[in-house]
Amino acid sequence: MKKLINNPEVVVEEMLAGLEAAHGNLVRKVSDANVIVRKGSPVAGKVALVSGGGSGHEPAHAGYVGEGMLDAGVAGAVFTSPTPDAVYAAIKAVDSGQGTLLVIKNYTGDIMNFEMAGEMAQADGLQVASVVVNDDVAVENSTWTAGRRGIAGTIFVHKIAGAAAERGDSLEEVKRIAEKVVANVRSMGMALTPCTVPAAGKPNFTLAENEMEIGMGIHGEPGTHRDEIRPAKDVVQHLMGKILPDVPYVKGDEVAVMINGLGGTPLMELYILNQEVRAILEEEGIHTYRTYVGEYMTSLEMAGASITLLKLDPELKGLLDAPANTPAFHQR
Amino acid sequence: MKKLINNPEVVVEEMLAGLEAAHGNLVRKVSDANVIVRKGSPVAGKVALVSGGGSGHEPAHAGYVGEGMLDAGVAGAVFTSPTPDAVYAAIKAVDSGQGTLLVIKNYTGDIMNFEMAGEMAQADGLQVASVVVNDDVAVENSTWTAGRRGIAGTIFVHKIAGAAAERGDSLEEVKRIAEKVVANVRSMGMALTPCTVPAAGKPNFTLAENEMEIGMGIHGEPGTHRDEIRPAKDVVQHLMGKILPDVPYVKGDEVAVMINGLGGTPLMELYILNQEVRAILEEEGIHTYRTYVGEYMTSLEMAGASITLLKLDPELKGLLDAPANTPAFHQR
Amino acid sequence: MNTARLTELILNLGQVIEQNRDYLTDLDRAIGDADHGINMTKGFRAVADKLQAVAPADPAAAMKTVGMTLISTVGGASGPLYGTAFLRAAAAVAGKADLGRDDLLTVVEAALGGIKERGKAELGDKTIVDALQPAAEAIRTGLQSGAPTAEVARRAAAAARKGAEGTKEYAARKGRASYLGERSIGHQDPGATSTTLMLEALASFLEG
Amino acid sequence: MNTARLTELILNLGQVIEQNRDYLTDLDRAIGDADHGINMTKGFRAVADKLQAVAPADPAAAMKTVGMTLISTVGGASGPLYGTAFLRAAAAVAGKADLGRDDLLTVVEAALGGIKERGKAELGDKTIVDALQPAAEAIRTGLQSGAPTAEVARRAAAAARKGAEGTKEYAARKGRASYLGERSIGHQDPGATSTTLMLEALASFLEG
Ligand SMILES: Nc1ncnc2c1ncn2[C@@H]1O[C@H](COP(=O)(O)OP(=O)(O)O)[C@@H](O)[C@H]1O
Ligand SMILES: Nc1ncnc2c1ncn2[C@@H]1O[C@H](COP(=O)(O)OP(=O)(O)O)[C@@H](O)[C@H]1O
Ligand SMILES: [Mg+2]
Ligand SMILES: [Mg+2]
Ligand SMILES: [Mg+2]
Ligand SMILES: [Mg+2]
Repeated sequence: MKKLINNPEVVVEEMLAGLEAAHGNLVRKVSDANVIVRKGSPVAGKVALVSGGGSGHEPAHAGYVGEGMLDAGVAGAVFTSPTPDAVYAAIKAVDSGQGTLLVIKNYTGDIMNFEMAGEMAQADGLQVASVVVNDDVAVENSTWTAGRRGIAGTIFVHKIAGAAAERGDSLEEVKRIAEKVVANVRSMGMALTPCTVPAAGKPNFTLAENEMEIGMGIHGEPGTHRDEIRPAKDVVQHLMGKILPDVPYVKGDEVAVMINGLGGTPLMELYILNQEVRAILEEEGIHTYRTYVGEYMTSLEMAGASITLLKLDPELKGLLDAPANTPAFHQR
Repeated sequence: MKKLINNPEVVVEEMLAGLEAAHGNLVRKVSDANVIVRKGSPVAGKVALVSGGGSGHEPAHAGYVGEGMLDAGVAGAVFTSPTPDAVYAAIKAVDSGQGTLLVIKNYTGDIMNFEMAGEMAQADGLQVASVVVNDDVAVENSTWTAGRRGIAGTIFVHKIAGAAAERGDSLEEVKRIAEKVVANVRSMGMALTPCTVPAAGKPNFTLAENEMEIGMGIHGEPGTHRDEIRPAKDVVQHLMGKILPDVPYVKGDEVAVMINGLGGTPLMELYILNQEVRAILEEEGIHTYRTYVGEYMTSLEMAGASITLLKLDPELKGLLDAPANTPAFHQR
Repeated sequence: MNTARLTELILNLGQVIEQNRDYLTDLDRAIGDADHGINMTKGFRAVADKLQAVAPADPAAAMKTVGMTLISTVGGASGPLYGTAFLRAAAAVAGKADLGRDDLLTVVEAALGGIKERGKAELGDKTIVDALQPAAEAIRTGLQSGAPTAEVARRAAAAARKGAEGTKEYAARKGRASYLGERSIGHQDPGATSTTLMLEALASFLEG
Repeated sequence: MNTARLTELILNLGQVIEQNRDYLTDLDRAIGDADHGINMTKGFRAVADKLQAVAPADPAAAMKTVGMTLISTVGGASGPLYGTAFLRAAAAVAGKADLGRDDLLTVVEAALGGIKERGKAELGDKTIVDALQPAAEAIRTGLQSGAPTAEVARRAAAAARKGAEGTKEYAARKGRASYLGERSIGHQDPGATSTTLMLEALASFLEG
């Protein structure tokens, strides 16, 4: 295992210490919990946004804490949902009396732990609502299963619901807007290499030198199938072929695009993917309103990428354009 | 070779197309040259800043083109200095009559190609000055060799000289400030894995499963020595032990810190490194004024990191704090 | 079973989990995210520390400590599930100084109820339920048959193992493995396996 | 040598470089950045296209085309160095319709002068100079000795090879390999090797 760490048992604590040291002007760590909150929290009169999940997806979620996005990011162990206590500590630290919206990625563990935390906070008389992000079209949608996973599309929920909260919208309204994003956002990813959870010490799966995994989850959950490595154009065509018909995204639509690196893929390759995505969108008559290319929701050092589309309307456009100032996401 | 590309021969062109598609609000590509310039260039009345080098170091340098940083970024083939024609095309596209400062990383190829371009531009009657960045303390400094390499410290030159140019400083003044940054910035890196130049198809060196290379160059040039992989704390101690005495950075100094990922190292690990760097700086009585953690000057998918320190004075602090708005560097 | 014996049993469960840390993690690597053994080990280590620190007053207090500790240290799916199970088990025998033969059923049924409520899984969804529900049934019939308690526990463990092994036959419909659809077939569920290991440890403990 | 023969020779040099693409790149992998063969191949491919497109009027025009093309397509260290070398060689024989025996020395010495001026390297710095300078000397003495031109070229190639192989003995003081300090000892310089390969191709061409 080739990692620049000290001890697998304390990677999350040390990471958060390093993050707080770097971004002390924007965020602070809650003592006794792996929770990063916006500096000056709770922000008076504002609905609070809390998200989180397992660690190993940096900059998600602590990197999105700050003006115009999250009030708190809760960091679980690597690839493991945080505990209810941690989420509860986050809610307590940021709730200003206007209520808190929990942004939950759709994993059994996250759902249960965040729900338990919400119950704890409600028992304290706090107002808590939640929204579940499930943008990964690689997973068959079915009421009989855990349903689709939440992946990089979550960042658009943070951005847009965050902007709504920042301008003073009510909890009900912030939740409505977050749900609108969820309804309009779809993603799919693929991986060229596995990654290694520090505490496990070995890769979470194996791929032959000429293989890639299509529909990969961000915790190394196997995808829809394996395939020989193909040119970027073919990979993008396959992923877009699954994403486009899903909402669906059609001629005349305006979208925001996110090309998300999973950790080990160079920016060069992400831009090459973006160019292919743009070509398809242009061919389909879909207008790209904004594009984000970079590492937004990673899987440790996994090589691979995901593509996210968000269908926009005037309301979402306005909120997407709003300023944000967080460790990992700046916009003016 | 596991890469999300179409064809090794056109990676740079396709990357720049994807970058322009993503950031068309900030930059545009010059036709017929692998050059990205600030939108609206040349900016009237402003000294132009031009940098560049081989590709594969993204977001360097095109990612730093925009308000408050570069006017043009020239992209050579992967790990290969751009040609004089390309640099000349960049100068011509951004020179507003106030002159151009070339920010050159100290490699034989870059020096020669940029110098030839400067001569071409001067022959056209343009004013051109240049500054050579050589921050890598891993390399012995000697007038008998090519001298030290320019690595991640270059980004601080872009930022600070860029701010000086943005506020309207003269070419002479921008050059003076750039040289001040060069005199006060030092870096050193290390690698856990090699990387593969697309056209070469195989890794540029090999490291055993338990080995790391200390003092690695950003093109895979071998470093000072190899060592068994050690805890992050020891790695940081070694690198800081080389960097600190070099300027030197001493008690009472104020510094900017950059923890730069080489491409394949997760942000989690970079934050862990930052925490170790901060601990050493605090112990030394050196105050950290600003910290940048992320991928600023990469080596394709290489796993590893570099540490950069910049000693600040009031002038440099003011310029470092100035706003910037580029594809990869935002500050307000 | 008094508080001291129960505490001993709980420490025992933790040891068995820790011995099977890599095995459980490997099962989870195939159809999940390769952490079930890591998660459970972490949780039971915290439980051992906590039990030492608090010295619970009665069996219910001991089980409540287990539940609270698992919930607050494990995270993931297994933390709230096993945590809820122990909390419910504790509630079901509140106030008792000693657990008797019939409490075995009370405790296991309460645990099963908690897991089903929290996780909304049914038999055949390829989860903990597929080991714990047959075990509960085996305990009910075993107790009715008049078999000795240790023997009943052994039958419960066997039923759990059969249930856990049976999970190989079908696709997951709950938890992370459900994303795999048909591709989860052929793999044994990690959670059903950790439940089985704990029930086997219980049987050995009662026998030994 | 007229323009047609010279063009043929240049295409020949390009083929030899291309055949040795991986070998040159591997040499550069050891002490540089693993691209010398890639860079040179790219440059000479562009040269071949360009020569076809422009049909140069005289030998100087052909060499100027090579120089300009290498400069504008190769980048790195070798682009400006070899590019300057060909530009200087062209300037040294400007206006001639045919290159004679003595022009061999004129061309090689001009090339060497251009490389030394552009790169500031001296003999023993482990660069192109370490192959090209001995070759120039061998040409001077060979021509003086009255040996046939092909034989002179063969001696120049041999001197270059000796120089290139000799680069293994000492550390680099210019170019990317100089960062390695003593660790560059034991490795043959890629640029000195590409120079040698081109001089060997020249000798074979004049012989054949
Ligand atoms: N809804 C559920 N009901 C019951 N058990 C479940 C449910 N979802 C998951 N599980 C169990 O949890 C196990 C996985 O636990 P673990 O790996 O620790 O958590 P995570 O999936 O969050 O990584 C599965 O093997 C399964 O037995
Ligand atoms: N200053 C110099 N003078 C002469 N030759 C040089 C000089 N610097 C480098 N070289 C030659 O260039 C070769 C490397 O070329 P190449 O790999 O194409 O460029 P780069 O080093 O930019 O990757 C070296 O092997 C050396 O022979
Ligand atoms: Mg997990
Ligand atoms: Mg090179
Ligand atoms: Mg798991
Ligand atoms: Mg090279």
